[in-house]
Amino acid sequence: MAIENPLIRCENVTVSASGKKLVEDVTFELGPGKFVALIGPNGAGKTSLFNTISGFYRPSQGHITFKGQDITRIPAPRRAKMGLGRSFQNIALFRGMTVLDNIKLGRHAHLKTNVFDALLYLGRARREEAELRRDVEERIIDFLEIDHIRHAPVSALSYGLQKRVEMARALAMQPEILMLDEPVAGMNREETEDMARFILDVRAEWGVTVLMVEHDMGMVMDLSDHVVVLNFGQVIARGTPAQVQADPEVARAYLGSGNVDELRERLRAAARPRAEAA
Amino acid sequence: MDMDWGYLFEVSLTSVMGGGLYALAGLAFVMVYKATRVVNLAIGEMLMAGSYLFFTFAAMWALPLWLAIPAAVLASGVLGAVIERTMIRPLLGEPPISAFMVTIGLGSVLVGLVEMIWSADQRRLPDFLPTQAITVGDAFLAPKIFWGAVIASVFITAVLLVFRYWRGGVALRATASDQAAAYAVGINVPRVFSLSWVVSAMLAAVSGIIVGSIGGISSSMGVFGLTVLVVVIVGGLDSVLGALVAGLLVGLVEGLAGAYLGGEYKLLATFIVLVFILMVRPYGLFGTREIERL
Amino acid sequence: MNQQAMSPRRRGLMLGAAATGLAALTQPLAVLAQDASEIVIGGSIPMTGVFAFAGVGINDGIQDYVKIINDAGGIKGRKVKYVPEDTAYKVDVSVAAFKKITSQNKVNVYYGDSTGFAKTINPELERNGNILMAGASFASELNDPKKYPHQFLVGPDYTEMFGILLKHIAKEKPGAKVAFVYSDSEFGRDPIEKSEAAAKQLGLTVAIKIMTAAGSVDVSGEVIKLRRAAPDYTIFHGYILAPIPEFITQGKQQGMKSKWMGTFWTMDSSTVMKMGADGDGFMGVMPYRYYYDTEAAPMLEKIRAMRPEYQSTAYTQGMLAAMLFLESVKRCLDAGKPLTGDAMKAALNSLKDFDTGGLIGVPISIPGNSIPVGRVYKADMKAQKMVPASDWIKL
Amino acid sequence: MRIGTLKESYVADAALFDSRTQHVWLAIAAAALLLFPFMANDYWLYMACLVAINIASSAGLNILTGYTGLVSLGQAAFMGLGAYTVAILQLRWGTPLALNLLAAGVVAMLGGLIVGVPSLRVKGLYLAIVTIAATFIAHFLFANFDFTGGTSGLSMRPARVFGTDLDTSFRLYWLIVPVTVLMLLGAANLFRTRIGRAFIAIRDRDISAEVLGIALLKYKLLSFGLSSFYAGVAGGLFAYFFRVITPESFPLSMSIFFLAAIIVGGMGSTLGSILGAAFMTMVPELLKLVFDLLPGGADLTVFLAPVRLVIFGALIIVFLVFEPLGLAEMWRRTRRFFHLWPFKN
Amino acid sequence: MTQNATDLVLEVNNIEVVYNKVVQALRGLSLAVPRGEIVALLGSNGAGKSTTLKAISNLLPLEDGLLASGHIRFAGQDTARLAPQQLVRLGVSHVMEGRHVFEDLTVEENLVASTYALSGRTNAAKPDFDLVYEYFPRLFERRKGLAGYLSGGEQQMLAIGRALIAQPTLMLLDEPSLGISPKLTEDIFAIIARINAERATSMLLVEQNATVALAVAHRGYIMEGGKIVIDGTAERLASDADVREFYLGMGGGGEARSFKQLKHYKRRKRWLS
Repeated sequence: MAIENPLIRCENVTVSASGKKLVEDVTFELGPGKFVALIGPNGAGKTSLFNTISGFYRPSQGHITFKGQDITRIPAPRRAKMGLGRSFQNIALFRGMTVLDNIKLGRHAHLKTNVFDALLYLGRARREEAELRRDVEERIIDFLEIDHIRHAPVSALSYGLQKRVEMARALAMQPEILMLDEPVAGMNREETEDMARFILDVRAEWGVTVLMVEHDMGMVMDLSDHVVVLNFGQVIARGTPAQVQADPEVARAYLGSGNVDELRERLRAAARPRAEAA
Repeated sequence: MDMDWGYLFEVSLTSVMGGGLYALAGLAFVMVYKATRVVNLAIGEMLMAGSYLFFTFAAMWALPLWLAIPAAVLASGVLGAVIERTMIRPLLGEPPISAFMVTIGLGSVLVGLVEMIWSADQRRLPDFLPTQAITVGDAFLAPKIFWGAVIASVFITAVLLVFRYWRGGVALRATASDQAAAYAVGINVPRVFSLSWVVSAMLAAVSGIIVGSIGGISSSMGVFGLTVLVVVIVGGLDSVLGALVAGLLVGLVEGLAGAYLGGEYKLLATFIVLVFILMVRPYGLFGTREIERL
Repeated sequence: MNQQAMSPRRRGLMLGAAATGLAALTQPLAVLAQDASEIVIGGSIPMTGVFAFAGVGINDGIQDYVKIINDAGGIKGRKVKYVPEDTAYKVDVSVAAFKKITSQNKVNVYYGDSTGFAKTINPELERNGNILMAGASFASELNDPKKYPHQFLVGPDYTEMFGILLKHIAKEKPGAKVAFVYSDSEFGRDPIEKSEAAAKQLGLTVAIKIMTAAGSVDVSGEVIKLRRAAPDYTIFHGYILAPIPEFITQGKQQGMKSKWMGTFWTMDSSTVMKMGADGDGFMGVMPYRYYYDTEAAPMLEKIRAMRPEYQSTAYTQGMLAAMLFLESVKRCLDAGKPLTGDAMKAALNSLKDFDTGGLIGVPISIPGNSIPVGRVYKADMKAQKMVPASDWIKL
Repeated sequence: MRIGTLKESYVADAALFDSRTQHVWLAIAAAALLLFPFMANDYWLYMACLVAINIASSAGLNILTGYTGLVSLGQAAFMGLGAYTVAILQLRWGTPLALNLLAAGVVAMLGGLIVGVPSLRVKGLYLAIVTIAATFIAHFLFANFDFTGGTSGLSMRPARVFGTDLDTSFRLYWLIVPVTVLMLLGAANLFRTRIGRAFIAIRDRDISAEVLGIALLKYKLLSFGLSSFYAGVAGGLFAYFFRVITPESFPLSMSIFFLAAIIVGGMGSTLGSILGAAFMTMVPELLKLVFDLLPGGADLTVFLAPVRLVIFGALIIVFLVFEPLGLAEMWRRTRRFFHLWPFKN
Repeated sequence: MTQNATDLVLEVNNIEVVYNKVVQALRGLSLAVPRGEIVALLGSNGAGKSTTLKAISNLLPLEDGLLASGHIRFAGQDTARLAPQQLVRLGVSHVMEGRHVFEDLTVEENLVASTYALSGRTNAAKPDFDLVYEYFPRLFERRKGLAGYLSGGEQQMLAIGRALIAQPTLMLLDEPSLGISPKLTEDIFAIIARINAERATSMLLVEQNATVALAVAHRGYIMEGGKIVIDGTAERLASDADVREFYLGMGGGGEARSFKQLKHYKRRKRWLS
């Protein structure tokens, strides 16, 4: 299922850390405007793959291309500038800053203010900050409905709001591809619904491509166009939500293999004789 | 220039022996770091406190040595417990930088207290080490240095043995290895933290007594701690083996720099070794690399 | 202006509040301003910190001499007031003390605590023009009437101290091998270069110069070096006590035959006695008499009457400083001159064969900024005393 | 957190001082700064200059340690670099004051960059120890070169501006305080822009910051550079102020002093730099005052220095344990209280 | 299966857990473990399973978590005020997710460290290393080796063995199968079954591999979003179609309507210029 002009393409990517393979020979593509979900049981290597794409890990083998350009050796900050925006599994907001500053930070790579501008705060710095402020306020804060908390320090916010701020920051990065790492983990139903709606709206209004890691299967199956399933670092299945749901391999990865009753008999049999002896 | 091998040997021997004291003090430092992840910048001042306690018992109260030394070591242990309880424990869970800076404050407090109680004058400890000169071949070895090194190695060995075979030692190493798991197997982790400070303070006191008996004591002898810091950084903050090896290494470097370049190069040489080693191995010779996570 | 006014408002607030508060503070202090006829001795005295052992003595010495003078009716009827401030031997604190004392009193003479302070405050002294200063420093650099016109040293400078020792050595053992052991500090390095030349002139060989890190405790490496140089005399400088005893002990253990010597700040009786048995025979230069000296000396008797317990050489130093201060003031007043720095310094330099009441064993003259005289004393551990090992040596 | 101020543009909202009351206070403060030299005596002027120099240096350290989270015990060394630069330029070439101060900043900055280079590989407390090494290496260089005057250091002529010698505290005040004010303004501005935000991001979680497009090494170096530039200029002021500089003018304890100042004042706060440096500089003087007021104060004087040390250390500990945000936070709390008192608004 | 209060080793009653003062991980969770039984706690990642175990063993504060409300009773005693080590000494052993063996210690020292669990226990037998080695002969072979060098499966055995030393009444097992091959997983679960059968140790088992968990367990709970959504006997859960749906998000179930059909409502406002 090769895509003509994939926005992002991972080719035989293998990532190792301290002798363990976190991701092994993973290949997948993501077309512009698509919504792809990356799923798999705990420890399957989803976040590692995310970290590799955003440049925190360097693959030991394989290549990653973005808009046709090989970015395997490009450091993380430059990838951000190229248009890879992401959120983090455990909220990675900067707790010492206000919501507004956190969001502004997302734009960092696109701004030009240098130290001298900054110290003087005249001319370029002043203009750029005002422009940024307007954009953040009018497009992002308004969009995500967090205007009432913009001056609040993030540490004082509820979890759901923090997740939303993190999404706002990712949007401020002006990403072409938005990578969301478990955007609704730990949220209640209402917050999950809000977040899902925002993700859909972002996609609709901004035309952003989305790559998402998520455990909420309802959400994954509902929102995504395409699902990639990882287990033990390898791709075990891929396809539309329906195809993946029907895949016995996926069921095995999630639920375990074999027949419960048979297994129970075996386990009990292993325990029984000694128990009687004891 | 002609190489005077005898001189080189004599200087090296003396400095490696002197490095034994760095190793012992380094061990005291690593003890706390391993268990509690606190970088104790006041290690030199804790040494000083130990030596002043010894001075009080031995010179001011005129207790016999066999009583004064254990008394000073025990009193230092109590001091360690007090420090842990009042300054370190409240910062549990705070970033490690906080505890680090608290120990800077602690250093200042200890120097102030020593000057308040004993004044800032230099003092000499009663001589208790044998004074018979030691010779190895043609080389002289100052008896204090020799006996200091002997005592240091005895203590280092004892500590290593105790922590290998004593259950409390296992608890300490277990806590150092994995704090959450230590809680989960029923180890009283806060008590282990206390224990590590107590043991560290006691070891510091032993080194302080030896250092003080070699060069006299004063409220500025905490400077010794700077070299100890270099030692533990070079060795790797959490490595006992590192502290031992780096102690001897730094002793040697210092001695050679002093001998061939001059006294003003001693500290400089050790710091250059430090910077060099950190550039090559950012976690010291034997330190554990901390794994970064997003 | 606008830019500046926009500046950290909070800071301004703070300082503003502070300013008002502080201004209020200065008022009552200004009221304390002295009676115009008083002679004021200001002092940045290191009563605490690493130099406290000397500072406390200095303070007592000045105080006692002021008392003696005031009890005798002051100077030409004018009372003397002594205003000390503790400095903890820190330059910035010393300067602060100077500023504080001079802004609250009309100071005539001033005692400063360190070389750093003497150098730092010198421009201020010149600008002020009405203060004569001496202090605890014997730095050779200060012994320059051109650069330091309003200051003087209460004894020989460090180079002169070495000169006295070397002269003694040259006499006792011509052509002897000498070692200099000194600390890596301004204090330690001060006399070394010049004294090396001086030694050559006297026909002595400087066998080795060993600089030790300031505050170093383990000197065994240095002792090895020293032993190999096999000097006849070893002069220590730039230390108070440590690591001298360790040098001597280890040197003796390794069979060295050197004689050991020190300079002023090491030479207080109580300091030398701390060296223990190995310190027996330790020699050094001392410009003053010791408290327990038995030769005829009216001032020493007065001191012993006022203070029955041993007083350090720092005490003597403080007392002598006060004596020379007030003698200069007196000579100015006698001559009807205003108490300017120039006049007081000129009065000081006019001292010829001045009798210090026995604080110094010979009559002194002060041609420049120092009193280049001293004597070699030697430790007698049995008697727990320093005993003379030479005559008074004038350079 | 102010109540009832209405902003009409984003620029206004981003201004450092935005309300009318603030402007009034600002004017009062400026007036106080202008009038102070005419009211205070020499001692208080001296203290004011010293406080201002320490504030400038603390503001620099706060950029590095408070905002960027890189603990440095090398601030004194960088000040020393600045001070020696000024002294050498003046003594050798007689260059003008403004140029000397700028050069002091630049030279110190270069020193800072060199120390900062390991910061990408060497982390956290290991890095703090490297900065201690820098202090000693700088001391060694100062003490062992001819052009630095060796251990006896350098003595300078007073700074000369428009034909006037800045040789009294009163005159120096008009150099030191404005320069400090400008530097503080720069620091405050910095944290309104992407540069300052990047620093804070590195402090809070450096790895995530990288993924957001912040080049770690670049910004860590920038922070080191800026911080030591501040230290260098402060050191230059120090040189003009004391006019005698020796290697011993910049000991490790001075670096510790600055660290203590920002801990007590408040890390990551410009106000914190100001309050902390002012407070810590005044503590010894205040203590003397207290001792003088105590009965039998004269006998207690021998305890002054140790008590000072104990209090100095205790302040660090107490603030870290009980008020980690420092005096700045206490000030904000007080202000909030008075802002609403006795009525809302 | 009759249940009355005295038969319950563990009762968790309507607990809420908050991390970092903001993240609500558990929202009114209740469950119970009958004496001598294995109870499986299943659910997708992030549902709060591990948090539940940490709440029970009082390890939450280590991760800045807080039991905000509700009660936990172990053997009838409220555990809120007990330090983790006290709880271990009372008989609750937690085998943490990711094994958490002491890597710098030898296998045997790992077991020695665990003897602290017996401190202050009046009726405790001597620590029985042989028992552990009998269950896990491979640990005996490697008892002098550093635990850090063991394979993942061996480390899991050591973690369970370490808990056994504590002679627990209740064992909390967190994902024993994590990162372990299916064959080894079955071996380990067989031993878990043996321990339960031979030593009557009650167990609360968190597992993502539902098949093996339900095979070994007597009862099970399924949680989502910080609370229990389904419970029943293991047999019933194993045959329940909802469980499967639950894991794989097959939709159709009660509240799961499509997000795409949620109403859009957007405020518009005027902006400053």
